[in-house]
Amino acid sequence: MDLKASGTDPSVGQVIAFKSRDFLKWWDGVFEGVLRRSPVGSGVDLVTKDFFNWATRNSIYPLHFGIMCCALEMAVASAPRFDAQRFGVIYRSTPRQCDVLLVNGPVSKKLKPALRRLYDQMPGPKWVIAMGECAISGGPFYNSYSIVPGVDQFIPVDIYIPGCPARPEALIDAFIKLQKLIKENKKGLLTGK
Amino acid sequence: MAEMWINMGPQHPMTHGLWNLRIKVDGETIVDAEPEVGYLHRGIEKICENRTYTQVIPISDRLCYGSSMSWSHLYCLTVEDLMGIEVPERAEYIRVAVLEMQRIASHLMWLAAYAADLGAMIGFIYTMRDREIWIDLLQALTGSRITYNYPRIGGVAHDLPANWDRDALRACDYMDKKLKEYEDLFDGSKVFMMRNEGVGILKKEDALNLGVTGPPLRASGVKYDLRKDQPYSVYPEIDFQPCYHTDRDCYARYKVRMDEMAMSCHIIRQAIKKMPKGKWRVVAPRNGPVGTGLGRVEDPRGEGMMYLVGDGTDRPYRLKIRSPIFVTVSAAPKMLIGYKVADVVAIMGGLDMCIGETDR
Amino acid sequence: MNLFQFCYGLIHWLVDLINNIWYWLGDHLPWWFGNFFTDVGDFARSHAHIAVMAILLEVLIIIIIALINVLNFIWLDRKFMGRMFDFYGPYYVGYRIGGWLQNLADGIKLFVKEIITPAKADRIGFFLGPVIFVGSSFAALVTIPLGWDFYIGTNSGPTVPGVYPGVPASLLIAFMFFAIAPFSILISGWSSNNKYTLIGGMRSAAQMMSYEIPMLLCVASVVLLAGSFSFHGVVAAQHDIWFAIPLFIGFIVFMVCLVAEVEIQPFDLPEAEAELVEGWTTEYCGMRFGLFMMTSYLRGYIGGALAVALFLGGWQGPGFIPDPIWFLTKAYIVFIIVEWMRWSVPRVRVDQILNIGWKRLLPLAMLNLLVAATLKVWGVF
Amino acid sequence: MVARQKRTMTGEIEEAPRRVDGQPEESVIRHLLDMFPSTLTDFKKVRDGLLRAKIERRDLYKACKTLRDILGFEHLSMISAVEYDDRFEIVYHITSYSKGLLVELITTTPKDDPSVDSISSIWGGANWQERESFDLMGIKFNGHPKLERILLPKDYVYFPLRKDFKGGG
Repeated sequence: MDLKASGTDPSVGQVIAFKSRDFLKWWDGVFEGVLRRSPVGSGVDLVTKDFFNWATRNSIYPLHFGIMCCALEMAVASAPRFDAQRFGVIYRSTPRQCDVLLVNGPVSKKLKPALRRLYDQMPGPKWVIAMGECAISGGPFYNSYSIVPGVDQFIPVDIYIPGCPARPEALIDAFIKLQKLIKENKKGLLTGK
Repeated sequence: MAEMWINMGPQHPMTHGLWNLRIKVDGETIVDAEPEVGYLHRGIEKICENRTYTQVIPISDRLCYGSSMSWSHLYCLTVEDLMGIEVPERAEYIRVAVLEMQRIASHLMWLAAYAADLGAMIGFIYTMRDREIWIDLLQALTGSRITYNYPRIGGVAHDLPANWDRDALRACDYMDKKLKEYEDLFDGSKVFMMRNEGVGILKKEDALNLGVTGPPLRASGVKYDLRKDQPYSVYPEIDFQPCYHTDRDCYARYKVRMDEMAMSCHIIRQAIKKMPKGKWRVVAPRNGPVGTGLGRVEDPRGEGMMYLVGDGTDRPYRLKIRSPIFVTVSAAPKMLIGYKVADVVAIMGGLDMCIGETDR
Repeated sequence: MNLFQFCYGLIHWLVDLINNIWYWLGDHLPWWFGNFFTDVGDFARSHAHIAVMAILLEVLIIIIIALINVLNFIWLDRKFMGRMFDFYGPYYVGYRIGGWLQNLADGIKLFVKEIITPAKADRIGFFLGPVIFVGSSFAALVTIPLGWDFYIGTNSGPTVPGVYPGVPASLLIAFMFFAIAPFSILISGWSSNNKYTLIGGMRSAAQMMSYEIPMLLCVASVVLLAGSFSFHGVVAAQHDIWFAIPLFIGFIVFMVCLVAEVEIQPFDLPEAEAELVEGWTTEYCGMRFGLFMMTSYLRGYIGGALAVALFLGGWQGPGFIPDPIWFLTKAYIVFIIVEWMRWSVPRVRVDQILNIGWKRLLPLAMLNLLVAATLKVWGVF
Repeated sequence: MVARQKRTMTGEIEEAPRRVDGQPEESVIRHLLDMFPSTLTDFKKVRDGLLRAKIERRDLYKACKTLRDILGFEHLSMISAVEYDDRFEIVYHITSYSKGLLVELITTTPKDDPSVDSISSIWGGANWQERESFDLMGIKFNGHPKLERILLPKDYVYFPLRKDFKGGG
């Protein structure tokens, strides 16, 4: 128990919370983890894998986060002409409810910690799309003193969209590519295989 | 509730770009505000020093993603001032038409973001739909949707495509109809007026002192438009009036931009009708002279300025860019203090932030 | 035959089916062993057991209907929004049925997502917020009857004149549970330890305070005219004329208050997307957020159902259409009108919403109550 | 701007009504030269509506105050800092809306002491522009209310627009 380590006088709420966490740990060791590693787990996975994968790839929530020119095209992609909502793409404003971090512009050294934090705040499974030359390699500003040359220097990137700025069609294509990517990397929920 | 600081940004739906607004609130009322920019600083001024004069044009396109044409035009204007180049008249008219199209597209983009900020999603959708028409026209001309790379030092890159002028006139007619529709949609909405009237008042003296330019300045009652008062290009030969408003609030800023869109349609019609035949480009020398050049335009967001120092080589020695929003956003505390948290979106949205040019 | 009788009969039939086994075992096993099975069978056949099971089945049926309706509502909302906005809405997921599966995909995906509790959040409040929100909304749901015979209740026999079937005073219970949700919003907003959620929670509390009163005054006028606290009584009183016609002011005030209570666009200050990132759900992720999302639409459904039951004549309509279908059709129409407003009106400000609540709606609601009292005194109702 | 001048002279353009006296530049020149006879040099009318002058830095604040309070220059357009081999030049572009004039005031500071008086108390719009010049070029503005980095991170140590900074571009 790390109650004493926290240094403060634990309130009743904290005690119950810690106990529930310990209970979960114990439950995992005694029952859930055992089930998960047994044939039951893989059997459940076999049944549900396709279903969960279908849901995951058909409901992509990117983060509403505009950096530079490509942000305009991101907005246009959800407007009537290009209409990314057909594919279930909805922009959410908070990183807690997103699946995809859409980096659409150059990342300056001042922004870098903030962007990394946004990525860390997103719940898994999560993906990153680097949209436009600036996010891929720094684009026309590749050797500037305040630009990180490429977002993949500090965040793993799944899809790259070339273009300066990338067109809305390219963004929609990237979402479809991401769907394919998710489909290829099908994983069970319990066993992770 | 005690006073507390709230960070709005860098990732926040209100910001439309990368900046951070720190506001100190007492309950819901703002008692202090402090904008913070620089998250998109790319060092464009340094980059320009290592490019040749021609190579800077694409970089200057990326200064402002909302209205890139006006910035590359401003850069070309500055270099022409430095080199003393006379631009063919046809090129000037093409530039005027294209600049006004860019202004309409930029204002539509602003209106979309503004409507979405206030919660009227339908405004976002309709304006984005109509913006595509202007983007299509510019795309037919330049082949690109946002960063055009179209003006050249001493003219424009190429002539108008066939039937482009006819399409542009049709687009103007369409836009006139749509502007009436927007007026019904926004001015006719009681809630929209409630959110705008009397919000974010910027007095005339404050606006002048704080260096606010463009539509926010004209909404504060100063009738000053660089196109009219310090004319560049062929604006003197075109009949138009600067749009201004005396209400000084968010509604006035909205109204000024709406009027400007109608006025831009008017200018495009004239420019296309008056456009002479002839050359559209003269060849500029590779090396610039020693000296300074100054360019000054009425950007959709305010007064855009460039100060260029040439040292006789083929590269600019120093290019200083004056961004309208960089100065305007420093006046934000003056407008924000005393209003509610929900008014932040109306006030800051009414300034039409474009971080690309702010941070450079 | 009402829903309880149907469930009772179903459970009875099932029990009889299974009791064959128990009694067979009781007959064929030795007495010291077989009597136990006979007792089990007897208990299963008892009225108490079957009635409890029937009520549980009723609740299950109502909740399943509500969940299907929620899925329909989300789909309808997005599709209708898409048509208003010149695009298709959800299209490719469930292509054959007009993109209906999109919501299902969203829900399942949120189920699969990781659940994060922020390190500095108050864990108990953070956990209890969604629980109270969802629980109270479902509790409000189950009191609303979908038809004269379609409700949760036990009185299966012939009713006494003046006593209506269903939960006694179901109207009061429904509004009581309906009003609990803002407290859970306040709890979750405070315990998320985030300034946006805190402001969202505070706004929600203020909004609830100012809109609960005019809404309940309108309900009071309806109750005054109907002379009953039961949904059945209110709907029965509208046999000749819908209450929306004599109490027109009250209907308008009620609809506005309803929109504010379920936090839909012009009054969705607690989750105002532009200024407070996602409002009070900012720190919630995964299925907790999914539950919030689903329940907010569920509250839209409850709101539509309340409006229909109180003002629009409930399930009364042409006789050849079953009651629940007629009721749901009206609820859908109310919901679509609310959505229409949602997508075309900007959001009001927090001081303006309080102004509207206290200075406009409250006097109007009082006036409406006066109208109702006058009608009652004149003996019109 | 040869082209533009030619056109304004030959075309049938109406002059803006506020420019009827024809010589607003002259009055500004005269007034400023009277006020600062020794420190204001190289006065020149570059073209219609654009004046250029050099001023020593000790008189900069006073000159700006004169420009705003007496001559009616309401708007500070731009502050640019330029680095030369032997000096820093700080260029102030000051606009008068009522006269339709733009004045280019150039102040020179030595290389080892890049500091001038802050004019942010005269024009509030100068506040951020001076901070930007400090941030990118390292010019110190005496009396500035909050002179710290604005575009670059707070812990940055270089002044990137100086010519001895080879860090990029």
